[in-house]
Amino acid sequence: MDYAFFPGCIAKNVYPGIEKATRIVFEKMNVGLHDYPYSCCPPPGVVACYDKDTWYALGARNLALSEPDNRDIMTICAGCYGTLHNVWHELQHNDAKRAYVNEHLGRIGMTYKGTSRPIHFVDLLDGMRDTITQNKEVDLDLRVAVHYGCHYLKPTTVTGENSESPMLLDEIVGLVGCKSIPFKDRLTCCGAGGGVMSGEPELSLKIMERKLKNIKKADVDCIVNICSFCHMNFDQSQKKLESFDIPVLHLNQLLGLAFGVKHKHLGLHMNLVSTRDLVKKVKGAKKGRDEE
Amino acid sequence: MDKTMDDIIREGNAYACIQCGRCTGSCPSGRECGLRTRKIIHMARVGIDVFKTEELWDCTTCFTCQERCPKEVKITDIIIELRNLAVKNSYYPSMADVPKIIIQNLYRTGNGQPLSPEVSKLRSIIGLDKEPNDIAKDKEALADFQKLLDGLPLMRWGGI
Amino acid sequence: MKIGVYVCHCGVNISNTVDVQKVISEVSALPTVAVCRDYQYMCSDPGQEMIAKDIRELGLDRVVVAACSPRMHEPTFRGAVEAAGMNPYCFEMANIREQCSWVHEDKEQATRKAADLVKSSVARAALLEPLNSTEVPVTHAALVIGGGIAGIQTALDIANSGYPVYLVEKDPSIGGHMAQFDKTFPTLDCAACILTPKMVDVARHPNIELLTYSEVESIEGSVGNFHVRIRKKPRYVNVSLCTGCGSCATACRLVGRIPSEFDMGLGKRGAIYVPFPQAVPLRYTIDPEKCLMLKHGKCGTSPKCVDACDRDAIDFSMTEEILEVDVGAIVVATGYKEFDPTIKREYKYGTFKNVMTGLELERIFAPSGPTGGKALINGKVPKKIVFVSCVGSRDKRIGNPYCSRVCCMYIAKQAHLLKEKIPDADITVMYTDMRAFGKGYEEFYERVQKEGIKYRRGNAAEVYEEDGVLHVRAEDTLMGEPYELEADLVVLGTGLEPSDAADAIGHMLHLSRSADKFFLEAHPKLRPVDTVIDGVFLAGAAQGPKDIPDTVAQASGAASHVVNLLSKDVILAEPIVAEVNTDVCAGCRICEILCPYDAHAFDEERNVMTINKAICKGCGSCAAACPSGAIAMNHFRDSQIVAQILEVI
Amino acid sequence: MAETWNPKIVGFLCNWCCYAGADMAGTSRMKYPPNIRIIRVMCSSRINAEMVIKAFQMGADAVFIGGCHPGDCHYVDGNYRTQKRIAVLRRLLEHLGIDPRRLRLEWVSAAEGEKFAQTMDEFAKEVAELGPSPLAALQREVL
Ligand SMILES: Cc1cc2nc3c(=O)[nH]c(=O)nc-3n(C[C@H](O)[C@H](O)[C@H](O)COP(=O)(O)OP(=O)(O)OC[C@H]3O[C@@H](n4cnc5c(N)ncnc54)[C@H](O)[C@@H]3O)c2cc1C
Ligand SMILES: Cc1cc2nc3c(=O)[nH]c(=O)nc-3n(C[C@H](O)[C@H](O)[C@H](O)COP(=O)(O)OP(=O)(O)OC[C@H]3O[C@@H](n4cnc5c(N)ncnc54)[C@H](O)[C@@H]3O)c2cc1C
Ligand code: SF4
Ligand code: SF4
Ligand code: SF4
Ligand code: SF4
Ligand code: SF4
Ligand code: SF4
Ligand code: SF4
Ligand code: SF4
Repeated sequence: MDYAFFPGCIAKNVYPGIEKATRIVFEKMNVGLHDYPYSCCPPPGVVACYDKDTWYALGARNLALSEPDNRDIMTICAGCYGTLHNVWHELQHNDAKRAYVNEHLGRIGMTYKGTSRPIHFVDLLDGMRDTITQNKEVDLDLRVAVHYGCHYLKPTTVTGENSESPMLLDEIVGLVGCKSIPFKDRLTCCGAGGGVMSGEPELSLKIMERKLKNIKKADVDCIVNICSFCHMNFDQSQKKLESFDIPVLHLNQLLGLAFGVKHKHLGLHMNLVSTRDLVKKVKGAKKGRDEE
Repeated sequence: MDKTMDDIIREGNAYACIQCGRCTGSCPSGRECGLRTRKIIHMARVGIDVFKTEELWDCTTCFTCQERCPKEVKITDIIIELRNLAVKNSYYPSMADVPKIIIQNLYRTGNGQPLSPEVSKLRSIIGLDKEPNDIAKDKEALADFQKLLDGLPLMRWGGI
Repeated sequence: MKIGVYVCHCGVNISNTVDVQKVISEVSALPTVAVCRDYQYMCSDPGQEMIAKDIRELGLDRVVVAACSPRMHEPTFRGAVEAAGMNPYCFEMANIREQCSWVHEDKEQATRKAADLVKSSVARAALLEPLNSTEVPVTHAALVIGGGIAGIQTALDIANSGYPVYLVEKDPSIGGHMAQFDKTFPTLDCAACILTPKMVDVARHPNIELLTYSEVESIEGSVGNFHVRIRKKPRYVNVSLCTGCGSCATACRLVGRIPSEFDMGLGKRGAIYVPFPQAVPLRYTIDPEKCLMLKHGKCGTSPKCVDACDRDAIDFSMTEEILEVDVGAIVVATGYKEFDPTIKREYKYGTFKNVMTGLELERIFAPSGPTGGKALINGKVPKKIVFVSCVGSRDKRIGNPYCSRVCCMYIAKQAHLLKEKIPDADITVMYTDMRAFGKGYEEFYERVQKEGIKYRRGNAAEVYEEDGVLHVRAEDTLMGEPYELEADLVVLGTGLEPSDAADAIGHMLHLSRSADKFFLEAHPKLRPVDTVIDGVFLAGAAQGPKDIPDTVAQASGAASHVVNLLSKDVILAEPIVAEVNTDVCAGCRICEILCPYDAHAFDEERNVMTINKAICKGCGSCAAACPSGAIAMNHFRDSQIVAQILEVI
Repeated sequence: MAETWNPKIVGFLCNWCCYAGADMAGTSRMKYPPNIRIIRVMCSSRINAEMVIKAFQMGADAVFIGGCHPGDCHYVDGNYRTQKRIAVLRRLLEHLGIDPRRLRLEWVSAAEGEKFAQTMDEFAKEVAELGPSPLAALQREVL
């Protein structure tokens, strides 16, 4: 299997541990990831909210890059996925928009065909459950709070997901020995999207605070997300709020731990909220296994 | 392809709204601020210039309301369109200013969130290339990208 | 050939879009047209008289009326020309309203089209041939499908007029949904008190043959003469021996182990059961899916039910029976099913036990229900109760855009009943709009509010649970404030959908469905109990969501249509049938296999095909296929159709 | 031709479903372009190749046939036969140099006024794009 790899700007330029973890984990699972001169998705909360047509055109440029190689595009962020998948979906149906986009891409000698599909990596993992189990070296035995991310699930008319009671992520963390702990309002937004985190940080923080309170009540070892943007919000907000210290892991970092990768290679130490205790706990688990 | 209020109401099914309030009840943002999703839709369909209201910018575009609307009002899509309309009419409140920086970054580096020297160092510590293998590195691609952006409406409306 | 053409204005419905004078002047020029007039309302008495007068005075031999759809007024005008002495099949109609003036805006083009349509009708009229209807005898009996309050009322009304009725109900007892209720809005009569006597009347009525636990297998024939096959499922209890004493049920090895359908799964029954104590017929039935004897051939050392039955009524060797009956008319009263709210996941029905549907709560009120009528929800008396309206109705997302019409009122009823049983309960109704449009309904709504039920406008967005307590989230849309309520019971005001079991019936009878998937009536205002299939009528919620008063009114309406039909000894069968010209027929037998009714019979001796007029329904399929052109499809002959084609191009 | 060309569509509609659906479009006052001229038949299976070809020969730009949805045919399965016949007929039309898209078969129920109006809209547009039927042009020349 081969994919064009769309890391997105947060995983590249803010939390590179996520990019690294993804590369390691997918290499272990024998999935080839290929780089392209991608721009950022562009961000739905900013570009789409300012001018949707620009959003379509820039999104289409990214989508078109791997078309000559016939590669689908793997994203590791719900925001990137939201942009690329929505753009792809719209251009699939809307001929006028497609013509518009191609008119502009034509100016730089590109065309958009729609032959490369964006895929969220969790959907990819869904079909690789056996591979995950085969690569598992450590049974993590953690209590985790999973966070799906709005734009991975919704709008369902585009994503085709079940937005009210999804189980996929819960099942995947289960494969590496983690227990997904239910908590109140587990599916609500983290508060980052729509330009709110940058435009109205206080509002964003309030939404996040409520969310963190609910997670804290569930008494978990860490938060697991499938979106670099949510990841950044969870990690940075806890520092701002000061009253929380729940480690935040992107699913690929969690998988990395389970695959026996050293936490430093996964960039866990770069999080603002310390992951030290968590890493200790996992090491303990590994030791326990080794001694068996 | 500029849309009028009328287009937005029609394409988003806003006329069908029965004011059930399921949208506001679902809204994670409205719980913390003055955003009343139902009211936005109502104002739109009765012809009030709702794009002028600041609450429009409180939405996190989480799509929960749109998912639950029994009348298939494309609420979040409408909110995004209304924001577009606001921008086109230079009607964005101060909170919409910060994203401008993001747009500037986007133009300059191809990324809304550009690479900082600190993170570049961190990248090499964990064994990644100092600079990501993306548009920021590929000068030719970046020039094309800027050319593309130059001809797109964002640059007109974004006020940059 | 003298053709009279009459163009109707239909008030202004036609003349607003179609230039009637222009059509007249074009049509008048046709050589076959003897007279061409227009009139405000052709279907009115003076309009019809105008035609009759021309037939008598000008000796017209064909008449064309350009007006509304022939599906509306063809019978009216056929009657009018016949009364004036003309063969009714020499009449032709051009549809310039439904298919022209109402659907087009450009006056010039609509006028052009109307003129084309009228000319095409004139061309066709010139080639029409007088036809004579044949008389067919009417079987003086009726079939009613579905034994809810609709079917019960229809069957009783027909039977009381003296005609035999077969009432077929798929379940072991009649009564339908109404039997599940304790009280009914808005008067709060006890449902059993008003329903049970009717059920007993049905069972005792000499003119009613009650066929419970039975399903219709097939229906053939047409108005006046339907041939129906009914499958009686085996009850494994001999109903003529069983006295309904219930000794078997208490003895059954599985007693109290099987969720009772009638109690919405809240109560339990055994493998041998009656759905409810007032069941009609009060005869026991063994559930073949559950009974140990029927499933495994063994129930302990000996079946306890058999041991308990003094009357030796239990008979495991019973098999299904097919009953064949002939009837002249059919009433479809298959009712509704409750919307399954599992797909509205945000309400967590199926996840949290204290989220219930309306129908489930009905069983809680019933003295014969799972709690003996006590307001106990999962063993506890609820104190904080939230009702949610419009669940599964007015909801395009799940494909039910319609209002279910009864939930606003049953919510009011249930809120009242809960308040009566739990006076200190805090009850809130979250609603979108309050629809209380029936007689006494608004008054009932006010009464319930006076009793302290809080109505808060704005519907529930979602339900969640925290520390074992349910919370309902909503916006009070009048205040414009989101809020949350704690609840120990959430009742979903689930809407109505057509019964699944109605699908097969619909196909057998070729009934159309409206967009809401309920059966389509012949006309939404003027023929709400007829279907487009002659001799087939609708009653109750099968036609659309409705409450009991409307159901009963429609049921009586359907019965009167049936009686009207059965009171005739003969009806006229349309002579629109296919005929073989045996001089031309080459004997290839291609037509034979095409006929869905086996109307063809091959004459071996003469090597030609013949068609039985009484069987042919006039689809014209065989005529279209005959390579020799030997089959004439009366009233839709090749020449007639081709003449129309020539005129419209 | 001096006047602007307007596609001419001949419609054959079965009495029970499609014709009733067309009536429903009218009762609901839905608007569609006035190109179609409807001829009512009892069942869509009454239509044979001769009638369709006749329509094209006489100058129709397109032919529309409307019947009941599968399973809903008033005459049990007339619509299946129609479907089969139309498939054969399409090939025949191609042979005659008529774009088979000019012959459209659609199932419309008595309740589907909206579908009927929409179909008319679409079909009129499609035929307009296809331009005048070559046979119709021939017919005009002869006249
Ligand atoms: C929770 C709830 C509360 C309500 N409370 C009230 C109230 O208080 N007052 C009021 O006026 N209305 C009330 N209604 C509405 C009321 O239930 C209906 O008006 C009424 O039941 C309709 O009667 P029906 O005979 O048409 O249908 P049904 O009651 O559904 O009866 C149909 C019958 O046909 C049978 N059947 C179905 N298909 C077949 C088949 N193929 N062959 C043989 N048999 C078949 C079924 O088994 C059933 O017995 C309430 C509805 C609900 C959901
Ligand atoms: C403004 C308005 C608009 C409406 N629009 C619609 C609509 O679009 N669709 C719809 O479905 N419904 C509509 N309705 C409702 C509709 O009018 C009624 O459903 C319908 O007219 C009732 O018919 P009826 O025969 O019972 O009563 P009526 O139409 O009132 O007929 C009663 C007849 O009895 C006669 N009469 C009365 N007393 C006596 C007596 N003592 N002796 C002899 N004759 C007597 C009267 O003169 C009258 O002719 C509308 C109602 C209103 C007020
Ligand atoms: S959920 Fe939909 S119908 Fe209800 S108030 Fe909101 S927009 Fe209107
Ligand atoms: S999309 Fe916006 S308005 Fe809708 S629920 Fe989410 S935050 Fe609220
Ligand atoms: S014990 Fe016998 S008679 Fe009594 S109810 Fe059962 S089957 Fe009927
Ligand atoms: S055979 Fe056994 S299981 Fe079946 S009804 Fe009798 S006692 Fe019950
Ligand atoms: S009757 Fe009331 S609760 Fe039921 S669908 Fe209509 S408005 Fe909603
Ligand atoms: S009184 Fe008339 S207007 Fe008012 S709610 Fe009833 S039907 Fe509607
Ligand atoms: S298809 Fe025509 S020729 Fe052949 S048997 Fe039938 S009627 Fe005779
Ligand atoms: S017209 Fe139809 S029903 Fe009549 S004989 Fe021919 S195929 Fe049979």
